[in-house]
Amino acid sequence: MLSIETFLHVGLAHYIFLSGILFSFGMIAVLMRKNVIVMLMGVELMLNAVNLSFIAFSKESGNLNGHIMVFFVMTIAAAEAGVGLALAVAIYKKFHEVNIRFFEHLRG
Amino acid sequence: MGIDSFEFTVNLLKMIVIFMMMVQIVPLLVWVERRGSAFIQNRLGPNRVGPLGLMQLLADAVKFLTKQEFVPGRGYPALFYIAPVVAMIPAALAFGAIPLSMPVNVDAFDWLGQHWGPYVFKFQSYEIGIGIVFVLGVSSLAAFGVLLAGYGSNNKYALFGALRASAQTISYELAMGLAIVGVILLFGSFNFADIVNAQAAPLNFMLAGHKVELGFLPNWGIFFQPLGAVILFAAMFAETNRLPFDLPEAEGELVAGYHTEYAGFKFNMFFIGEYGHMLVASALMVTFYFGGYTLYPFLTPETAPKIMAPIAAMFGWSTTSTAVSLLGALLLHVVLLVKMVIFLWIFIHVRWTLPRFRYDQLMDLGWRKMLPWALFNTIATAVLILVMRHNWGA
Amino acid sequence: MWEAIAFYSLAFFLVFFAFKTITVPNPIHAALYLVLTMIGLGAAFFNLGAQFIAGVQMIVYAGAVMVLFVMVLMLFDLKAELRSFSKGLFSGGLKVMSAALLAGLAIGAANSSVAILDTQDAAKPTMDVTRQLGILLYTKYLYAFEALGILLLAVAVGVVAVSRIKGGTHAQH
Amino acid sequence: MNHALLIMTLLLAPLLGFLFNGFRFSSKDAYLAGTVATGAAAISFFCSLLLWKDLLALPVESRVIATHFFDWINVGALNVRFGFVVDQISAIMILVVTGVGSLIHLFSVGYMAHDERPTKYFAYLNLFLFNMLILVLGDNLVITFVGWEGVGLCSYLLVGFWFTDSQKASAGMKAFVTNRIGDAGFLIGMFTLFFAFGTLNYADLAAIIPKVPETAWLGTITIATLCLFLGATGKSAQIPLYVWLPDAMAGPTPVSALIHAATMVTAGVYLFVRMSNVLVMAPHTMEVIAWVGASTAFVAATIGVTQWDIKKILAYSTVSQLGYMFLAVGVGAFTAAQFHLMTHAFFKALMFLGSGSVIHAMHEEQDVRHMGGLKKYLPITHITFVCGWLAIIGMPPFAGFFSKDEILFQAFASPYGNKGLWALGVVTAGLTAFYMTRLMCLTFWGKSRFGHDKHPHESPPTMAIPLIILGVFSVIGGWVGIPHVIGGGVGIPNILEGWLEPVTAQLKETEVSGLLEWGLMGFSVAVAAISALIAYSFYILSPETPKSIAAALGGFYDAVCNKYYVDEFYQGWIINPLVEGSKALWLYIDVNFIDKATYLAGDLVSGAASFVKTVQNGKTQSYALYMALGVVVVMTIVLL
Repeated sequence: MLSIETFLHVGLAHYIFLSGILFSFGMIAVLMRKNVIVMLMGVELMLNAVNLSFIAFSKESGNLNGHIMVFFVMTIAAAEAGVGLALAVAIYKKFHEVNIRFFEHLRG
Repeated sequence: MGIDSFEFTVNLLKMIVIFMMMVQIVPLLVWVERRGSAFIQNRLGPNRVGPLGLMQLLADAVKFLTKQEFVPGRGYPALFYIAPVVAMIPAALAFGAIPLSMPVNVDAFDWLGQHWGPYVFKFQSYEIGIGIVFVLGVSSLAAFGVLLAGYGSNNKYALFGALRASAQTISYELAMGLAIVGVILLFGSFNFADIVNAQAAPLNFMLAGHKVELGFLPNWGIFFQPLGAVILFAAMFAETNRLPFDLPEAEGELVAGYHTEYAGFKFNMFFIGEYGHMLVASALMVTFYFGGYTLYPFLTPETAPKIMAPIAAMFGWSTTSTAVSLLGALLLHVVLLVKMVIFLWIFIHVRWTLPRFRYDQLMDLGWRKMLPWALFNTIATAVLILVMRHNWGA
Repeated sequence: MWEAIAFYSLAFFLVFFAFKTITVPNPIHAALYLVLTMIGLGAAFFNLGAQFIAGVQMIVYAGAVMVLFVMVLMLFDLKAELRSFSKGLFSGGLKVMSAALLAGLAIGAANSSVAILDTQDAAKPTMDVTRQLGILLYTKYLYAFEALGILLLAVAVGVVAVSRIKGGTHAQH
Repeated sequence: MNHALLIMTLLLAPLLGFLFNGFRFSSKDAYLAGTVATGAAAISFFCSLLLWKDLLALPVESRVIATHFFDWINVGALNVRFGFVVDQISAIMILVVTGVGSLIHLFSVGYMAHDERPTKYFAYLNLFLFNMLILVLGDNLVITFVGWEGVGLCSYLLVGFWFTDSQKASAGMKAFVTNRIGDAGFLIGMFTLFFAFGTLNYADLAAIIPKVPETAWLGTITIATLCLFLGATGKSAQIPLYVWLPDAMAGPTPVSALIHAATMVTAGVYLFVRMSNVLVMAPHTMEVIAWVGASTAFVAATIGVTQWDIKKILAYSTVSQLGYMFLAVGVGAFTAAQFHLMTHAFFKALMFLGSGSVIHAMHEEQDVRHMGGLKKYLPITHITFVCGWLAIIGMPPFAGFFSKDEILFQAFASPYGNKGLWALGVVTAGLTAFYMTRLMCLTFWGKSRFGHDKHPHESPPTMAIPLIILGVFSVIGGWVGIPHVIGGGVGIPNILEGWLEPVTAQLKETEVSGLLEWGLMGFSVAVAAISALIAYSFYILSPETPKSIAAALGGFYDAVCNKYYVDEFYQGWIINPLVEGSKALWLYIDVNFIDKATYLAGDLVSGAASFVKTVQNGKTQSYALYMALGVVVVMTIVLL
């Protein structure tokens, strides 16, 4: 099963594996980092990991729908980054720090 | 596809040569700038070292190389060291993607007891199908060099300069991209070579389904995109952080901006980056709007070898088709260089003529004047192309 | 062979940069590592034949989004954080575990779906891809594209509104 | 024009009018609101006319325009379509509703011009029109019930329109609550019918039920129709639920004219005309209806004699006339009931609007003791009021004569009728003539009794025009149903009878000699004329006589004057025991058992939650973790 050929012949599975690793890294950042901006970066990382798998699938299946999806994801990600940073700026203005624990105030 | 070792070697050499060329133009430009500024300001400028002060360059280089290396005490050494490199890379990468002349055809030949099949070498470091996107993408990384320098120095002035620079770069990138969209719409390609080749023809456009040709003018982008050209050129000034947009290094406010803490060779690299950007900007202007390396109707990829063939014969050089092709390519390269020099001189001339903007004026110009105009240009171009190419029942 | 070398070196750098992104205590360094990750991903896209997407990745992510991140971080002047991870050993372990599990499951699911993927004619000239992308974008996905435009407009307005907020119920002053 | 589209326009015009005015309810621009609302009503009326014209074009035996927009409820055996039907019955109804409705909208523009919330008023009025149209057009009981409840709501809203006056607000409440009792009966009747026959569609019911053998009092149909009749007593103000209607006069007068005289209160009558084929299978119900109708007519008329408030008099008159209609339904004279419904709509709307005009002129004065001699101040109102007066007391050839006479004749001659019912009807006719003449005398004739600070003035054209049109109809409206004995001789057919014949249940004609018919007719006219003359002599010639009679009657007069103490009876014997009993339940059962049980449940939940609530700690990242874990679980399940 796991012959040297499996490693040398780079295909879809390899890219998906890579994408999965990057995704989990992004997720760990979102779950564990305290800095809101680093959490946002984690989100970006997750989105990009997904983009990678989209492109890999697109190449494998030979149609361009994956590219289109990536295009849309990028747009959404840019929008999300903008909103996230604006929130971070708003929080920073009030607390002079961008720690996620300030969001605990939202508990009410 | 298979790349044999000859092709590989030539491509590698090509990269190195073009990079070196870019780097070597910089001292010349510095000299031009200094002499030019002196000329504009009615003084002499460097004139002691060597003829016309040309050796001043060498002296400068020695000075840069021998200066003391210096790292700010509470800065981030890694970032501090890497910043000049990061500042230079985008310019080099972008310059490498721009075609500097027509491709050189190499016929099949035997060498070292092996048969080497015919080649076509592009007169650029590497050919990327969607070169425009690549250049835009790479040059958008330029902001990082400045940001790293500003942050790595751990200096208030440097940081302010860096923030200003990056904000400015982002702001003007929009107008720049939109201006280029007009060109892309016009020529229908992301490829530099396609665009240049399209300009090596008589001025032609479609009118209600009929092709209109004006033989006495070349098919240059400037005739279709005057507004786009102006916007792109202005945005280029901002992208290169040169006067009148050199807020990041405004001496009066920020000492020397992001390179306050830099000296010696590292400072020199920033310099190379800036002048590299100027080169890229001039090359883009020429490629998009002024026919690139062609000069219809005199010098085009078709006519250049024919012109060079008798000249080569006259001087007794080799007249094989490979040699003629190479000579033709060099001729066209000279055409490009001449055009670029004109733009480089405009850069320099502007620097010593116009005063600096205030920061709010800069942002105002970028967002509230150039961006709307660029948008208008894009939309107008799209609509005009649609209307003019549409076959109105004819 | 070369393909494998390219992929593995790229993969190594990507994983390394991503790991550094999420572990370095200084958020600015994290952002810079993320820039490198983004550029690496652009290279991966290029490798996969998606040249246009690679270029857009450079322009949008590396050139715009990340510059924004870095700028904001520099404006805040955040220093390296002493405790950059949220506390709790157990919940931390749980988080890592769940992320790993999720990634594993996603990989598994994707891999198992590879078999049912209908592969069409795979080879296409590169220039054509960009053109096809444009045509697809303005025909089949036109409404989605327009909707995204409206979304971006709304976001632009929203961002300006949010970042201008002053005071509030939890303001400390 | 497409019929479905026409019906849709008919229905939606008032709804759109309601939405338009409803969304800008705070506007004080009465003219814009009134124009829109009146326009909507007029569009509906126009559609009704078109539908009526189309209906005429169809052959006599299949005069039905049915349409259904969608399946509304489809549960098990219950299939309710959102369907509407225009046939001979509903055509008359929509013409009356939208026609009279349009006129009253027009009248309201002038009447409500200086009100605080005119836009709200017109929105409600449009909503009422919409619901009323739903009620009469629905092709099954459920749709009718929707309209039934809708008009009840609008009635509540409009009766309590001046809700800042707590008395008026509570009048609205009373109307609503009383109607709820009836609605419960309606619902039970509906359930019973569905339980027994599996359908609620009028056409299906009419087709199924005549084939079902009916057994005496406890038969399904009898119970169902009795329950429906309870609903009808609520909506149409019959004994025992009539008490709300006189109080409902607290609303603006055009509302009283539209809702509480011309249209909504006749819904019960309409229901039974619509279900005539069902009703004839339950003779016991019909008997009950007939007696209830006749006694309501009589009781309300007696109360009417003693009232002093002009609107109260008209209200009791309405109750009394509705009693007549139910009497007609009870004796199987569905055509006559529908006929009287129509003519009553004309003349009673006219009289209410006339009273509105009077009240408007008298600056919100409603007591007839402070009026008198208004004839010279309000000539148009007076003339039209006279038309209404002659119509209601049944003077030939005014509208009321033909319809009332038809009912009395049927009460006498129909197989379901008997002489007792007839006698009650004739006495009521006499009483009607008496109290209406009394009203005329006190209001318009004789000497004026109001102070010099009041200067009555004729109403503006928007109010006068509806009066004139309704006045004309009060005269000629009855000519569509001229009896054979009169019309037959000169060749005028009874148009209405021919029109309604295919859709109402037909009873065996009892052969009655023309002479008897002439005699009955003459007798009732004579009774009415004599009592009118008596009233005239009492209140114009010798104003002291009524007082002495009242004094002579003593306690009985007081009882009548206080509406037989019915309200007090309800208060003392139904409402108070209920309230006291509920209080006892509350203080003992509720506090001791139910509350404790709910507290216990709450404590249990919060106790259990104190463990779980640590999960909800406000830490965003924990939430993200739960999300991730959830995805993990779901993906695991999917993949395994």
